[in-house]
Amino acid sequence: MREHTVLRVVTKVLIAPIILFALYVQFHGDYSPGGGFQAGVVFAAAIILYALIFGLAEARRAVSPNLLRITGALGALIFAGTGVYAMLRGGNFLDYDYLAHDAVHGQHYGLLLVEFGVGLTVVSVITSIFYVFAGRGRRNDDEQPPGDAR
Amino acid sequence: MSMQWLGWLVAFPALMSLLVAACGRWPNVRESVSVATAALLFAGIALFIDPVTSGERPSLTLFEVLPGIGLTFTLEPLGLLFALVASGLWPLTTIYAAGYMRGNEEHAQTRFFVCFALAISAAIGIAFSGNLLTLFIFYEMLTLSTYPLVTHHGDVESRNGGRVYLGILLTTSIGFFLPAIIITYLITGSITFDEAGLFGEAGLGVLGAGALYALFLYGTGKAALMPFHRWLPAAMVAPTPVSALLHAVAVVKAGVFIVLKLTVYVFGVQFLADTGASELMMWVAAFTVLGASLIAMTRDNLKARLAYSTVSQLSYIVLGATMASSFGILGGGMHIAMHAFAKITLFFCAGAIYTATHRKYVSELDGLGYAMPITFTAFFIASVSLIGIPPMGGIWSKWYLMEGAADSGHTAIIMVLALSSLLNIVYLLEIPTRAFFHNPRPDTPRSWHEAPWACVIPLSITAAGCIVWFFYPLPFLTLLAPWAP
Amino acid sequence: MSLASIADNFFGLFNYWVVILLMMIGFYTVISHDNLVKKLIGLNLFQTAVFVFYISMGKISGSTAPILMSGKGSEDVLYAHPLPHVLILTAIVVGVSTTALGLALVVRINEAYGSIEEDDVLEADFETQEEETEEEAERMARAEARQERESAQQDHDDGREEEDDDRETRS
Amino acid sequence: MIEAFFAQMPALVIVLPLLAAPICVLLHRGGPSWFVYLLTTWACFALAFLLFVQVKIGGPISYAMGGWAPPFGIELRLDALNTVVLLLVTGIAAISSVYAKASVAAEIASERAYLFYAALLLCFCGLAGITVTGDAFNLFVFLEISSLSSYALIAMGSKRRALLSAFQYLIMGTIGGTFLLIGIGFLYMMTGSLNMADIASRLPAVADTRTVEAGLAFIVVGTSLKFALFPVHVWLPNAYTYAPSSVSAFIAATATKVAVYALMRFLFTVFGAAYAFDQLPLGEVLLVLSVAAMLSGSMAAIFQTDVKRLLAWSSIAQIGYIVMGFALASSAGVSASVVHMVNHGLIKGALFMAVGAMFWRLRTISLNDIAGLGRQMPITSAAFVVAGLSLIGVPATGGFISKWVLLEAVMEPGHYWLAAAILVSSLMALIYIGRVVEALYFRERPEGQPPVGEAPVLMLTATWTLVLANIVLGLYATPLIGAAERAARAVLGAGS
Repeated sequence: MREHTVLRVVTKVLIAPIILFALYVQFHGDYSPGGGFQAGVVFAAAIILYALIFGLAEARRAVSPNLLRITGALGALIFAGTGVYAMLRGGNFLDYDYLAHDAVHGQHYGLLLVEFGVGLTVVSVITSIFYVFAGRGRRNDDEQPPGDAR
Repeated sequence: MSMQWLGWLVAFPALMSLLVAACGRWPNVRESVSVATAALLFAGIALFIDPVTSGERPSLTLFEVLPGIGLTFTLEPLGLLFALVASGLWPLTTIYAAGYMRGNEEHAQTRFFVCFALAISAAIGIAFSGNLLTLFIFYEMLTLSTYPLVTHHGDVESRNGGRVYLGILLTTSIGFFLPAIIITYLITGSITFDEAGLFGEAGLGVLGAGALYALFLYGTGKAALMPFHRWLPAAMVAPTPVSALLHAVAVVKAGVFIVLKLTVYVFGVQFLADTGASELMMWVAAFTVLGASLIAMTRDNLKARLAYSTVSQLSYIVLGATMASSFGILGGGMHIAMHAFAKITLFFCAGAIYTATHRKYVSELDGLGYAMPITFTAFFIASVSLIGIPPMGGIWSKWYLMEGAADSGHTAIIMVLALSSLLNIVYLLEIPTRAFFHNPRPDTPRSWHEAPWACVIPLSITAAGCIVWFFYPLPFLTLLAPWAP
Repeated sequence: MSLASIADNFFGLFNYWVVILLMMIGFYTVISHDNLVKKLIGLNLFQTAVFVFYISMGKISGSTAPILMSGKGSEDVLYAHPLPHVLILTAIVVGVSTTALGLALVVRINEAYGSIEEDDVLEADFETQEEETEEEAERMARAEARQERESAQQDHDDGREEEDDDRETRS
Repeated sequence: MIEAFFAQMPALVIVLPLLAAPICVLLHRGGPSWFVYLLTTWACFALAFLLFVQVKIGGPISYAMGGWAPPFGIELRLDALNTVVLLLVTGIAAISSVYAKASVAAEIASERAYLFYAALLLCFCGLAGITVTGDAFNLFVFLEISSLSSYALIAMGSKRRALLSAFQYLIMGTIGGTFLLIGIGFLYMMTGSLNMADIASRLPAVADTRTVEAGLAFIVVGTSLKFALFPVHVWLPNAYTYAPSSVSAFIAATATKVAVYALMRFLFTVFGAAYAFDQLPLGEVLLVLSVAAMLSGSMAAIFQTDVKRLLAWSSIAQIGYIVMGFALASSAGVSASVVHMVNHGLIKGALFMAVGAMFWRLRTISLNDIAGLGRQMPITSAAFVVAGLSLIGVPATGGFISKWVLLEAVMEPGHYWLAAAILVSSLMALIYIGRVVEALYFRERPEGQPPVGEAPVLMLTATWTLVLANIVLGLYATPLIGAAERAARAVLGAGS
């Protein structure tokens, strides 16, 4: 679909706001509706949109599957690590009260960290799923964008 | 006498089986170890004769298997008798087995001797067991350790025989014996053997007690009560020393020993005599005595004939137990020993004949008596002992059994015993008669002679035993003194 | 019972009717369809019904979304129960994972069998299995015959030598 | 510091595998991942043991996740029942981790091995989570975590049938999980709580409503699907047959047991034995189903030619034993269930490991192909024989103890027909194990097959560890029975 100028231009314009919105949902999750899962899905949507328009190979070059594997694992580690850190500080698993000098700050830090971990993992996993499905059976001719098949 | 000895005696053959396995490459060392183990075991058990006859009941609990139920060994006269018979005949069997296995160039001899030692270990465990759980554990161990012996040849025939063997023995034990133990436990709250019996105050009616008794006796598949006797002839596919061990010493004797032990220490002779709960099984045993004798007459295969004879003779002992009288127990206990000596001689002879001539059918034995005089004389002696004619030991057990039958008022049983003796004459004495008084078959070479000395000597000793016990039955009477008049 | 009360019952509990309807459609699809993808769609529908069930459970008449209000009159606001929403968010994640895994399996089944119709797949397997069974029966008969032959000859080798231990079977 | 550590142990059992799984993904290599897996499972095993002792001495432990006190936060709750199950799960996982290395190297493509270990860790995490959690919804989540990862693990089997088996399992398992979710929803609707103890205390007020009854029905059916009770067992044989060996060994020994535990937890702790068994005829239904499972499972096992499938069918029968125990709703019955859960876990683990070792050599596991292996793989074959004897219930093995306590439990109230069913099923086990043993020892190797040697040392060690555990538990069952009786007291005391 690279030939469709309209699509290309609109996509180029849209991707940045989508990512921005994802980040907003991500980091305002502790005040307003939102959080890691939703943000992650929105962020992944941006990558998938990019892949649809510019081709899977292009997307893979921008966000490599290897990177996704690492970020996915890192996200889970951040989530669990926050909990373990709380344990090390003397609280229970995921007890954010112990993360900072006082409970309120601790809750904020904890929520931010955990949601960040969740978001990271969700982006990675959703994008990976897309890569795997879209790339299935096309390993040899990556030039063909997957969108054409639909 | 240290109690720990009991445990070591049970473990000793099993531990030595490891040594036997390790010596597998050197047959002479292996067999020496086996024989030495057997002799030591017998000596170790004999040490207990004095304390037990003077009324001691050494007991040892190793650990608790289930809460309140331990792996317990308790030595009492019946168990000691059985242990002595089993361990006393083992060295002879081992010597014989060495001769037989080499004479026939059997394969996997090491496995054979290892399983042999394990089987003896299990038999001693049964003899010493202090409660039903221990008994059951060693009972199954005996079944499993003899299974590879039965299927020793590994061909289709022995596989089928082994299937029947394992199938019947495990089916009866798991299907009947185990529930019987648990029912006993639920009713009485105990499964420890007790001289007074367990059911004294349980208020079990004649029907309930009779059903439970039947469950126990049929659960003891090794006692070969009809209709669960099929495994015994099926196990005849085994090499002859195995048959000797199985059918004269360890396996079947374990079965009938358990019947005696259950009668005395679980139900109590007095309880059975009062309720008459064992009557049904007495008639089953009587039927087995006659039925098996009749089948034995139709068998031409020598080992099969002996097998059915064993089925019949075992039921003598069951009869002794079920008639619920002291004399019956005495006779049954005596018969464990007497039948062991007689039947092991018969099997030794059958094996010796096979080793020397490769003949296994009765009809082929015509005129062989002159080629193998010792073997067939021993066969004759053992047969006479089984029939119960003086001067052979077999008369004692039959005497006491008949006395027990009279004592408990079952005159019909006396008739059964007498009739069975007549049948014994027909099917056992036919063999020496053919050997000595018929003309040899034309295809019999003149060069045939006795089997190797390792086969002949043991069978001579056991045959001599049959005569000795007629003149000197004192050891058995001392052991069985609690039931003697 | 008057018609009005029946209608009231029906429409008053309409969310449950929706749930039951959706659930049964999904369940029926799972059971009746051969196509593996359709089965997954049915499964999704089935799960969605439960999601609806949970969410409708948290609804309180006249309530608003459970977002903390500030300012005038905020203390009178009636919020919907947020907990079922949170729960079902988790269940949705589970559902998404299930669907993704299921679809991945379907893709690989398609590659392995060339079909995503359950009947075709089973048939393909049944054929290979039947062949295997026949082959095995034949081999078993041969082995039995050989063994009987051998046991007739009565030759048994004692103690086979140690086998070559290093044989690598990795494919 | 030590006390702080002790206080954190309940969470650590879940957190360690949860941390280890992403680490495996980061490592990206099979070998190091295996090492992580090994360390994690053994650490969890040690933790489970400490927890077991702690509960035995000090009574139930409650742990508030995130510091939110129950009933509002997620509570991890350990009592005499789930510490036993936890010990079983972690123990089997620890031993199968020793086993896994060689088996995975042979069956899983090396570039995917790290994912395999990550999935295995997640599955383990899920199973441990189900066991320790005291929160109904949390239980559902962990159940789905373990199920999802086991679908993936089964799909990694080497035959293409593995894919379809995993798919069928996925459909059935998801339906089961969703049923459970509905059931929990009903309970939540009526009580407004998700904490099991809290639900239990609020239920009596609303127990007579149809909603609660429906909730019970959904939960029973849902968990039954997960542990393959008789009429809903069809997914199990294929799943176990085509899964990689180490997965079959691990899942067969633990997953169904944990699902049974979940049902027991709901029936006894949440609903209470009096409600589930006296007011509703659930006991009778479960008894009939368990008898049907025992007989049909054993019967089907007799006619299998694939040894793994044979063992899978036997699992269905053995689940019948476990269900029968707690369906009696008596103290003896529940403790018999727990005893058999542990023993069957050990037995099936050992059997599947032995079979897996044969598969490792032969790449196939039908009765014909393993013929004559008794001489060529003597150690593996002996392990199979001993574990098989235990399955039959021969004395001096764990299986015998199971049968003993179960028979005692069914005969106590006079259910002799149940005792008969147990015995018949045991004798059927004799037949199907006998078929395998005969093939191993009394048949010659198929023509044209090269001789094979023993399996690697690590596999044999793991297999024999389980076999020896079986024998030890058969000879010295007092501690296990004591633990099971404490468990029965714990759940029955809380429920009635």
